Amino acid sequence: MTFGVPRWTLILAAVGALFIVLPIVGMTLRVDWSRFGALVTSEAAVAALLLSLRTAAMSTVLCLVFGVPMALALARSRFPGQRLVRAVVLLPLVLPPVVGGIALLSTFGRRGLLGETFEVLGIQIAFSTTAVVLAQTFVALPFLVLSVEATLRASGARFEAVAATLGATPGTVFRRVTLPLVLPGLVAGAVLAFARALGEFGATLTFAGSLQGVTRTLPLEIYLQRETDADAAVALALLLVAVALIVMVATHRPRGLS
Amino acid sequence: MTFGVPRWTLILAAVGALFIVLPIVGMTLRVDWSRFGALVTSEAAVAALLLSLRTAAMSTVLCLVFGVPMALALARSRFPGQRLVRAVVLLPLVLPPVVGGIALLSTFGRRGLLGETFEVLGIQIAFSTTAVVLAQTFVALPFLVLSVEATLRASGARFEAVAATLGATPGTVFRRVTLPLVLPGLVAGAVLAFARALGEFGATLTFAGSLQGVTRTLPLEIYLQRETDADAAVALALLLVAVALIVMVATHRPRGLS
Amino acid sequence: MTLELAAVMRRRGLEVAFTVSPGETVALLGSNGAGKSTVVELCAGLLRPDSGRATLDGQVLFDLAAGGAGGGGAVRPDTFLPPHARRTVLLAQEPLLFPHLSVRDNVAFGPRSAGESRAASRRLADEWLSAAEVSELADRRPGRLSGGQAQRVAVARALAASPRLLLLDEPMTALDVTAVPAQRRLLHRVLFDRSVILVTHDPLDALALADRVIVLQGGRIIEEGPTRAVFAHPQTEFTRALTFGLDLSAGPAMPGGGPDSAPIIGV
Amino acid sequence: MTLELAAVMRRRGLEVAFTVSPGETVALLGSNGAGKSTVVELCAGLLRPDSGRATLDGQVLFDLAAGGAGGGGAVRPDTFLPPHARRTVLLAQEPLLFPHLSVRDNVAFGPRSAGESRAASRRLADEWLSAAEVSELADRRPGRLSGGQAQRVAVARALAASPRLLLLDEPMTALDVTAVPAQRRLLHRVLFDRSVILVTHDPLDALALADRVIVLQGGRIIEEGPTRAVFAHPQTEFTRALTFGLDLSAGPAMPGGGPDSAPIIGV
Amino acid sequence: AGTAGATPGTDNAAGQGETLTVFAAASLTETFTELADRFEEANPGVTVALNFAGSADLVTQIREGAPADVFAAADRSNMVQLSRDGLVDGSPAVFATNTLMIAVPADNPARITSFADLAAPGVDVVVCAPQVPCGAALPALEAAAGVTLAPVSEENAVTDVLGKVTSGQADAGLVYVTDVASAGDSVLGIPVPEADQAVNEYPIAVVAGSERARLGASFARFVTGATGQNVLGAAGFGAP
Ligand SMILES: Nc1ncnc2c1ncn2[C@@H]1O[C@H](COP(=O)(O)OP(=O)(O)OP(=O)(O)O)[C@@H](O)[C@H]1O
Ligand SMILES: Nc1ncnc2c1ncn2[C@@H]1O[C@H](COP(=O)(O)OP(=O)(O)OP(=O)(O)O)[C@@H](O)[C@H]1O
Ligand SMILES: [Mg+2]
Ligand SMILES: [Mg+2]
Repeated sequence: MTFGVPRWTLILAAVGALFIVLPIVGMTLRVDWSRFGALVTSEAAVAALLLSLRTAAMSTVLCLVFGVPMALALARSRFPGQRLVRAVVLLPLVLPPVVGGIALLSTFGRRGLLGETFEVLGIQIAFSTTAVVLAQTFVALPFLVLSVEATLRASGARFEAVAATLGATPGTVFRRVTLPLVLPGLVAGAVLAFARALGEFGATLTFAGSLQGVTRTLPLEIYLQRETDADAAVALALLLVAVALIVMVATHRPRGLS
Repeated sequence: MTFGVPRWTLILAAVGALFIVLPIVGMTLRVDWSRFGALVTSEAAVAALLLSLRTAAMSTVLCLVFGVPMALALARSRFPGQRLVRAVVLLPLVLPPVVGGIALLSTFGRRGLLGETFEVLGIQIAFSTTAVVLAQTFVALPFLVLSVEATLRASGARFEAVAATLGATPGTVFRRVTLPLVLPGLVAGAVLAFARALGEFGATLTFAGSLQGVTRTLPLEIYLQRETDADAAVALALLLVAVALIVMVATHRPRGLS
Repeated sequence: MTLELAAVMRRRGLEVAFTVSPGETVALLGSNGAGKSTVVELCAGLLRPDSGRATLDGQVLFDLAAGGAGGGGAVRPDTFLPPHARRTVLLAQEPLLFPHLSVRDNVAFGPRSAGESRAASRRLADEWLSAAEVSELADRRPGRLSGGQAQRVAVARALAASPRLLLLDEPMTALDVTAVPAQRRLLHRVLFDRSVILVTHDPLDALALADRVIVLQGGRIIEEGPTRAVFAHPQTEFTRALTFGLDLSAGPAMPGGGPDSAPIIGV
Repeated sequence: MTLELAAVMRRRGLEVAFTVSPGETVALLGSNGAGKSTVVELCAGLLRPDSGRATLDGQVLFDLAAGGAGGGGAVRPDTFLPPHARRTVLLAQEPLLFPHLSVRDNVAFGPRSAGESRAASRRLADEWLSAAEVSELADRRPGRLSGGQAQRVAVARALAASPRLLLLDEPMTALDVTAVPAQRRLLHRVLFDRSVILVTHDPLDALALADRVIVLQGGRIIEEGPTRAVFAHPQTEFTRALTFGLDLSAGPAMPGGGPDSAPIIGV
Repeated sequence: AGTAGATPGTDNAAGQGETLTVFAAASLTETFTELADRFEEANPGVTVALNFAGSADLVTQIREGAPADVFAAADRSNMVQLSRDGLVDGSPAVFATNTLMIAVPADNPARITSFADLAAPGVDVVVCAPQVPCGAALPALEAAAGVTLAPVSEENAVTDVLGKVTSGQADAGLVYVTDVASAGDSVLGIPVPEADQAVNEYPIAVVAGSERARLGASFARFVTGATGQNVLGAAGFGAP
C-alpha cells in the first residue's frame, strides 16, 4: 500500500503521459498501411534493422563493461574533480547530433588524436561497423552510468559493509552483494542504453558514414527515405518504435528494495 | 568507507571516462581560437543561445510539473498496462531526430489530431517558440521520469507509511516526506532534462522550424553554420558544451540516503 | 475510544478477534513470529487483512468481506480507512526516523500533520524530547544517533502525535538499564488514560503498564485476561515460561518500585 | 587471539584503550550513546579512528598517527586493514540481512567468503540455523521475517563466519522470553573458546557470558574488571543502577540455571 | 534579415512592417542571408524572416501548414512534390545551378587528379546517396565518365560528404562547386569535365495561400534578377 500519492498528481501524470502517447499515436495514424508490409520488408529496411540490432547490442555490452565501473567509482569513491568528471561524462547527452560525430572524428578519425595510433596498429575504424558501435557507445554510455550510479547511491553501502565484516573481499562484495542489489537499476540502464543506441543518428552519420549493410542503421535509413518518400520514413520509424517497445516491455522491470 | 570497489574496476572506469573525455578534448583542440570570441558573440549566436536557455528552462519546468507525478504513478501505484505505459513514456528516447518532429506535427500541427481544436481556439503552436518548448519537453520528459522513478523505488515507501500513521494526509506526505527524500534524484533528473532540452535538434527543426530569434536554438544554429563554416559550428558547439557543463557542475549533486 | 477488531490475514497465518476498552492498556505477548507486529500494523492501516472488521469508537477502520479484495457480489461495499484518517499512531519495531528532518522536526511531525502551527509543534516536540530525556539531541539528524538514542526519539515522536489509539511495538528495545525505569514511568503517565496496545517481550513491562494481556501463538489468541490473573495462574506453556521466576506475591508492580516489590526472572 | 586496542575518535567523543585475551569474553556496558557500538565498529574496520593502534594476534588492524589521516611527516606510515582482511565478525545493532539472499544463503555468506564450497557452506548454514532454532525459515527471504526471527538469523550468520574476534552488538534484542535462555546457551557454547566483545544492556547476559566487563560513559572507560567482582562491588553510579536488585549471593549464573540460582532485577 | 521577435504569419498593414517568410534550403544559408538584407534595404519596412533546413524538411513543414511565403529548394524534385500537392503558386523559376566537383583534403593524400582515380583500389570515396539531390546526379556523371565508383559511404547531405573530406576521414568526395568554394583552403577542388552532363537546378516559387503573394513574387524576381545573380555567382553558383 502507498500513502504519498495525492489524487491531483494523477491528473498531471495522465496529461504528461498523453503528451507523449498522442504524438506516437498520431504518427501511427499517418502510416499508409497498404504499403507498410512492403516498406518494412524491403532489402534496405531489413539490412538496416539487422545492423541496428547488432550494433546496439554490442554497444550495450560495451556500456555495461565500462559503465558499471564508472558508476561504481562515481558513487562509491571520492577523488578530486569528481563533480567535473561526472559532468563531463554526461556531456554526450547534450551534444546535438553531428557535434558528437565531429568530436569522435577529432579523436578516433584518421587524423584524430588516436587515429594514427590505430592506423599503425592496423585497426581501421573509418567507415566500418566498428565506428557505428563506437558512436552508439559514446551517446549511450551516460545513460547507463547515470541509472546505475543513482541506484548505487540509493541502495547505500550498508550491506557492502556487512559483507566486508563477514570476510568478503572487494571482488566478492561486488559480485555477490553490490551487483545483485543494483540489478534493477542495471537492467533499466542497459535497456535505456540499448534504446539510445538504437535511435542514434547524428554521431553515426558524421563519424561512421552511411553505407547499406555496413554503417547505415535504421535511423539513417529513415532519414534517407524521407528525402524521397515521407510515408516510407514514417513506416520505418514505426518499425523502430515497435522494436524498442518490445525490448523495453520484455526487459524493463525495475523493482524496489522492499 | 567503501568495501565493494575491486581495484580492476577502476581501470575499466578510467578507460570508459577517457572514451568520453578524449573526444570532447579533441573537439576543443579543433577550435580556431583566434576567431572564437567573434564567432560566439555574433548576433545570431547570442540570439540562439538566449533562445536555447529560455526554452530549455521552460521545458525543464514543464518536465517537473508533469514528470514528477508520472514517476510517482509509475513507482507507487499499480494499474493494468503499467509496463506498456512505462515503455511508451520512454519512446522519445529512441526516436531519431525528425521522426519525433513528425510525430509532434501529426498531433499538434495544423493538420494534426489536436491541431484543428487549437486552431479554433486561435492557438498556433507549430513553428512558434511554444513549439520549441513542446519539442524539447517531448524529448526531455523521459529523462526526468526515469530518474525520479528510480529514486522513488530505491528509497522505498517505508517512511511514507510512517508519516501516514502519524496522521499526515497524502498531500502532506508528498510535500514533507516523499519530495525531500527524492530531492537528489529530482535535481539530477531536472539537470538531465535541461541538458537534453538544450541539445534538442531534430524534433525542433521539423516541428518548430528554424527562424532566428523565434525557433532557431543553438543546436539548429550549429547545424546551419556547418553548411558554410565548419569551424564556426565547432566553436558554437563548444559554447553549448560549456553552458551545459556549468549548469551540471553547479547543480548536479546526487547524494545517497545514508 | 473502544477498539473492536476481528481480522483474518492468511499470508501471515493470522486470525484474531479482541476488544480494547477506553483507557485500557493491553499487552500483546507471544513468541517471535507469533503475529504481534502484524496485529498492530493491521490496526494502524499499514496492512490490509483478507477479511474482517474493525471499529474505533464506532468509526469503521476496515470492513472487508470474506470474498477477498473488492469481492463482486457483496451488498456491503468494502471499507478500508487509510492510516492518516485513523488517528492511531504506531511506534514500529524499527525506529524509522525521517532521515531528512532533525530530531526535533521528527517529533514535531505528528502535531504539524494534525494542524498545529510550526511554533506550537516545536514547543510540543521539545516537551516530549525532555520527557524522553533526549533534549540535548534535538538539533541532530537521525543518522548521527546511537541505537538507543534513536529508539527514545521514536517513542517521543509516537507519543507527541496524541492519537486515539496508541500502538507500541517493543518500545523499550535498545534502551539502557538506567533509562528503562524512567521510560516506564513516562509510558505509565502517558498510557494512563488512553487506549493502548503494547507489544513486549518483557513480563515486567506488561506488569507495570498493562491492564490486560493477550497472548498470541501461531497467529491465534491462546490466552487472555487481566495481567495479574494471567501471570498468577498461567494456563499455557508460553506464559509459564514468561512468568517463571516472577514473584507476584508482592504488591502491584509499579514504576520506580523498590527492590522489595521486585519480581524475579530466571536466566 | 589477543586484541590490543587504543583509539581516539573525536567526532564521537571516544578515547579508549583495552585488551581482550585469547578466549576471553568481554562485556561492553554503558548507557545509550556511551560509545559501545563505536568501539566494536572500530574493531571491525567500519570506522576509522583519528589516531590509535590496534593489533589482533600481533597483526596490525590499524596504526594511525595523531597527525590525522595520511599525516605528513610521520616516519611510520599509516596502516588501516580493511574489514574483510581482519577476520573479525560484527553482529551489528540492526540485523541488516542481505535482502536478495535467502535466509540460508545469508548464513552461508561468511563460510562462502572464507572459501568453503557451496555445498559445505550450506551445510554449515543449516547447522547454525538449527542451533539458533530457526531451521524452518531457511528458504525465506529476509523481507518476510518478523523482527525477532531476523535477529536470530543475524546471530546465526555472525557465528557461522567463525572469526578470530567476534563482535556482538546487543545480540539478544527483540528475542522472545522463551528464546532468550536457549540463545544464551548457544552463545555460551560458542563464545567459550573465542575472543569476544559483547555489547549488552542486560546484566544477566554479562553475568552468564562475560569473563570481564568494561563500562563506558561519554566515550571513556569508567570501570573495568572481572564480571562478578564489578557487579559485587559496583564503583560507579551506572553499575550500581545496573546491578540494583541483582542478587549475587547465589552460585555463578549459568544458562539454564534453575530458579534458585536466579538473580533479581528491580523494575 | 530575421529579426529577433519577428512573428511569422502576423498580417501587418501592407507595405509598412510587413514580414516575408522565406523557406530556403540549408545550402543557401549564406547567400540568402545576404540577399534578404539587400531586399530589406531595397524595400523599407519589409522584414525577411528566413527558415533554413534540408529541402525535404521544408517540404514537410509546408505540407503541415507552416507559414511560408516563398520556397527556395536545392533541387527540382522537392519543388515538384510540393506543386503536386497544389502548394505552389504559379510556376517555379530556376534561379541557380550547381555542378559536382571532386573535393580532396588539402594535402591530397591519395593523389587524386581525375574522376577515374576515384575508382582506384584503396581510395576511400564518399558520395551523396541517390535519394538526395547531390547524389541524384551521380549516375549520369558515372555514365558520362565511364567510371563506376565503389563509395565507402553514401551520405544524406552534401555537408556530410564535405565534413568527411575536411576531417581527412575520406580521401575524396563528390560535392558541389559552391561547397569547395566555401570550404576555403581546407579542401582542394578538382574539376570533373563531365560534370556539366549532370547539372543541379535550384527553383524558387511563391507558396500557395500566401497572404503576401505579391511581395513573395517580388522577392523571387529579386533573386532571379541582377542583384541575386551577382550574390549567387560570387558564391560559386552557376547561372540558370
Ligand atoms: N513481510 C512479511 N511477509 C510475509 N510474512 C511475514 C512478513 N513479516 C512477517 N511475516 C511472518 O508472519 C508471521 C508473523 O510475523 P510478525 O512480524 O507479526 O511476528 P511478531 O509476533 O511481531 O514477532 P517478533 O516478536 O519476532 O517481532 C511470522 O511467521 C513471520 O515470519
Ligand atoms: N553516525 C554517527 N555520526 C556521528 N555521531 C554518532 C553517529 N552515531 C552515533 N553517534 C554519536 O556517538 C556517540 C556514541 O554512539 P554509539 O552508537 O557508539 O553509542 P552506543 O554506546 O552504542 O549507544 P546505544 O546503547 O544507544 O546503542 C553518541 O553520542 C552518538 O550520538
Ligand atoms: Mg514483531
Ligand atoms: Mg549501540
